Amino acid sequence: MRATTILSGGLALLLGLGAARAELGPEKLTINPLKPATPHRIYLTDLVLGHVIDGRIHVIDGDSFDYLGLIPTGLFGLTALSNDSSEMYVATTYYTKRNRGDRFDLFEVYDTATLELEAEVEIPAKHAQALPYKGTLTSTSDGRFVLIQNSTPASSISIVDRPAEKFVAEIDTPGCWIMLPSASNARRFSTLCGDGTILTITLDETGKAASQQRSGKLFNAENDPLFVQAESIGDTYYFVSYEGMIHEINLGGETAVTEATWSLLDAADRDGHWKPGGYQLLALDAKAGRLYVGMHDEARDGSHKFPAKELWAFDINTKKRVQRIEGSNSIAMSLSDEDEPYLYVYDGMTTEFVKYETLPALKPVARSGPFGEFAGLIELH
Amino acid sequence: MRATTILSGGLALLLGLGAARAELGPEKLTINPLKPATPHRIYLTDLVLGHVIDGRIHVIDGDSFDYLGLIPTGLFGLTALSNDSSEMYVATTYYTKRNRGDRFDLFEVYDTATLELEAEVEIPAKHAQALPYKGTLTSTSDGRFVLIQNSTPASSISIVDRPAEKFVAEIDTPGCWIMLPSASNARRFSTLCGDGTILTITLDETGKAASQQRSGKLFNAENDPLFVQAESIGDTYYFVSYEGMIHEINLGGETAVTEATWSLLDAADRDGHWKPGGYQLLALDAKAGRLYVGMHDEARDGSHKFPAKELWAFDINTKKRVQRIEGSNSIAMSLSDEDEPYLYVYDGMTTEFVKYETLPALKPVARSGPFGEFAGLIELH
Amino acid sequence: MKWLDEFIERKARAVAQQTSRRSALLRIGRVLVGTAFVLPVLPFDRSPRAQHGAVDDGKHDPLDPQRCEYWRYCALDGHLCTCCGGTITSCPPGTEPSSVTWIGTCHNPEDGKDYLVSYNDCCGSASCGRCFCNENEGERPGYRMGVHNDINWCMGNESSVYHCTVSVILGQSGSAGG
Amino acid sequence: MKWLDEFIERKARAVAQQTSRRSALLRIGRVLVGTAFVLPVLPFDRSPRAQHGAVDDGKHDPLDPQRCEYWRYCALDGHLCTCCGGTITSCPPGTEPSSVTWIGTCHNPEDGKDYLVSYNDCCGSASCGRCFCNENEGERPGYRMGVHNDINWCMGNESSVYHCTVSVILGQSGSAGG
Repeated sequence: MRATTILSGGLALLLGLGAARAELGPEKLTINPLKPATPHRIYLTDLVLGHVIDGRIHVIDGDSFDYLGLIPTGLFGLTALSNDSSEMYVATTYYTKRNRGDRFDLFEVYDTATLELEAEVEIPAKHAQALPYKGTLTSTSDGRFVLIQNSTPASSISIVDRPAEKFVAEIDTPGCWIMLPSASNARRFSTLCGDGTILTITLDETGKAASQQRSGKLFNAENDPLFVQAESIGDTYYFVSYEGMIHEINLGGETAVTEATWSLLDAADRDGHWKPGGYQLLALDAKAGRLYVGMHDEARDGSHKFPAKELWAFDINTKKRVQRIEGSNSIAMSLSDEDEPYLYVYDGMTTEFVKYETLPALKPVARSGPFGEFAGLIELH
Repeated sequence: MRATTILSGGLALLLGLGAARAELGPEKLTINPLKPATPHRIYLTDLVLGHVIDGRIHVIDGDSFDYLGLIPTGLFGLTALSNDSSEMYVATTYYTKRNRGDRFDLFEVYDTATLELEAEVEIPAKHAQALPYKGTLTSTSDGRFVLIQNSTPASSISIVDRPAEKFVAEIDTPGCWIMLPSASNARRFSTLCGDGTILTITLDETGKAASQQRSGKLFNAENDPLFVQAESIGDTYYFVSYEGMIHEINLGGETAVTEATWSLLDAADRDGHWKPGGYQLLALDAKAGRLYVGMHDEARDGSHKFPAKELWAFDINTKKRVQRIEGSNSIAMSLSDEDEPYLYVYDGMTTEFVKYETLPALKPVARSGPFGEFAGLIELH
Repeated sequence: MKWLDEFIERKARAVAQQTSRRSALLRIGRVLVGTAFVLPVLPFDRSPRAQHGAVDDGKHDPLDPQRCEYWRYCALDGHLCTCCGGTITSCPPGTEPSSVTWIGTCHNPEDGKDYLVSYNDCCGSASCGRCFCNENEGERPGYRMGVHNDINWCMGNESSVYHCTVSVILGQSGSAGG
Repeated sequence: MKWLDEFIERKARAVAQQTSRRSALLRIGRVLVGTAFVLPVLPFDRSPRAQHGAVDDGKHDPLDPQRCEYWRYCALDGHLCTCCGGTITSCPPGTEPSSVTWIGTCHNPEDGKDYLVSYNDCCGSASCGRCFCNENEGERPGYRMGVHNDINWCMGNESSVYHCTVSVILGQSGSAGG
């Protein structure tokens, strides 16, 4: 027994040890600074359903696959990077007594350089306690206003003025879901509605709704609904439907307008019942003009969240498939923000990341260890 | 697609369906009443270290091994059944903002007939955030006062008047740990101290310390420390030491008195380096005069929490081993409160329970599925 | 779906390697290292074993309410209350039924009929964490909230902490609403 | 410790059976059922794999600080900060070092000397949950609090939520205190 001479409060007793003739130490206890971000830094939002009050974002180095740290997100927290990735936004629910007492909701800002809480803003206690799909929390294109999906289950949107650190407005959006900001108009965003229309909302300078314009019926929410995750080039959003149709819809104007629709599938694909599936099932490389989609065959009613058996790459100009490749059971994917981007894919079976080169073609180049327990949303710095 | 005609707020829309010609339903949504307790109902305290704010007690039927429900215990909650098993006591920590903000600690009472919260009492915000060893939370023998271990890390004890639902006193117990009530004196309990003495505290009728008497050195905390889990017959507590010595110590008087010490080991056991190990490593059948201990061989410094390779049964009158049997990797065990008790053992490797008949001899008769993530304390109703 | 086979085989091989590995034996003088065949809990693992529950012995009985394959669960995304101290239609003790809910439509193999099922959540205690299932027949995105399951239906309760999900029959599907 | 061997073999067999089982194939039309080789996280599983961390490839290098066998961890009971965004002696970003701590004494195989090690916890964020280790050399019950590890050493911090544990050398053991 070697340590029993140290009494209770051992550290205090030992502070004089610096002078001892030790080959190692005494050492200093510090806080590890976060490694500077690269385009390959991964943020993985983990709902932790089995311990649902304890959600978190895992921060991971997408090159070494080292674990860099975490950001707590609590009970069904929604998460999104700020437009410049310098901040991580979280909208979450608290109770005064952990899982009981009075509810209050906070919008929180974490510094992605330090993972420390920078700001918090009380918001209406109705943030959507939803799976954190992309678009349930987002910012206007200039970053001024943060948009937070609410559900009671009646749908509305809370608007936070980011620089003022203030909740400024709530906008009712009955039967609509997800927020899709316009790139060209920093006061404008749209939301998908259950009748197949798209509602476009334009804010005034205080964050209140100045106008709301509903499109005609642009999609069939009944028979071929759009997945809510969408990727954009400028004002043009690329949606994919349950049946594998791409809808290119322009959300820059007062009213949403469809620019093109085309199918991911050829006759043989239809015979094999290939369909898109997953949670974050799309990625779009604007520069190369490539669209990536997670696909599975033998699809049936209810398989729309299946992991990808294959990844399919499309040329968005020719609207033709240019590659199909084993899909690493992807349930979420994201492209790195660089000239020759990598595609990071989250394997829903192993909870590992697979890193793909994308140009000239998709090619898996690395696989991580497992991360997360109940995760389906990736962001890259 | 079958369900899309149901609009948002589906339930309200459908409440009229009772009249439909259905072969099943409409059904009523209810709350399942808890099955009446039996001596085989198991309470498994789970610290959930990996999601440490979300601890819980799993309530399990020890015959069918059905999961009956849970009691949330939060951050390092201490737990103990009341003396009559009608209530589960929890001492835990809250923060006003889940894992940040201001700390406050509550003593909580759950009704074991319903698993519902019956009472809560604010206590000093220093309850020991420790592994919930038996004796870190306990009651005087008449159930009037509840004793809660504190640590800052300076040790003290919070006293709660159970019927009055009031915190009444804090008693400093520097360098001492665990509370062991006297059976014969309902105002008396003792605690083990780091100098090898035992401190005996007698309360007055208001719950304040009326006297404190320290024994002489009764054990060697340096070279052969006592495990803190102890079992009793009347005022006589059975402790086991790291080296396998049983200490029978009477805690009924003003000062603790050793009644006997004897070894679990014979020469061959010593050659094999057999030692006791586990978290809740002892069980005592007062009626049959049997003591059960979890043992492992090839013991070394630091192996004192090893799961049991074998269970050893002793006759406490002859102080001789009467049986050794495969130990199911026990890290915690408890006897049912009945004439011919069963021994429930928690397997630290598989997280399954193994149920042993005890009379005439230990014999495994059933094994459960897995329960818990980070558990080491069992109580039986 | 060959990928699933291959995945299973790969894991089996990995385990087999670990078994025979000399170094595993070396560690035996320490504690319990070799037991770590731990795969993470998958968001899409429908097996009750995934988060402790009924043993997954490979059967998938559509009439066993502790399995994801039970017919009423055709669109249930969450923990089965039948593994948590509740029943098919009742919440576990210590929890509260959700005040709002969503609707699925499931086919009963016993009578050949389709039923409307209300997937209420049970709320207010800690999450049960057992028998996670992820079924999505007829499920639609959040703009069709009444048939959406990627949201916490405890949202309207005094405590919105999710515990588990029941499946309550509202009536036959063909005879109403549809 | 034959029991450990047998345990490993039993699990390997169980997995192998699952692989060959016909019913596993039947379930392939559904999602991912067969992937459930999930064993619970054990309180005493010292492998980093237990709660996601470095791959447990069977090596136990006393000089690899992401493994429980690393020499400084001889009495560490908790998550390794080296798997959580920290280092051997630093807390992960977003956490705070504990203000109180306890002491172990570990043998450094590189220089053959014993060192006093302070096992500070890192506090205030959510629990890291990775690389759980449970080593207990020289560990004593709570009445010897300075050498006790079954307690949360974040207890004195503004937020006592435990995250992970570091191991900071205070000095050589022989030359002081002991």
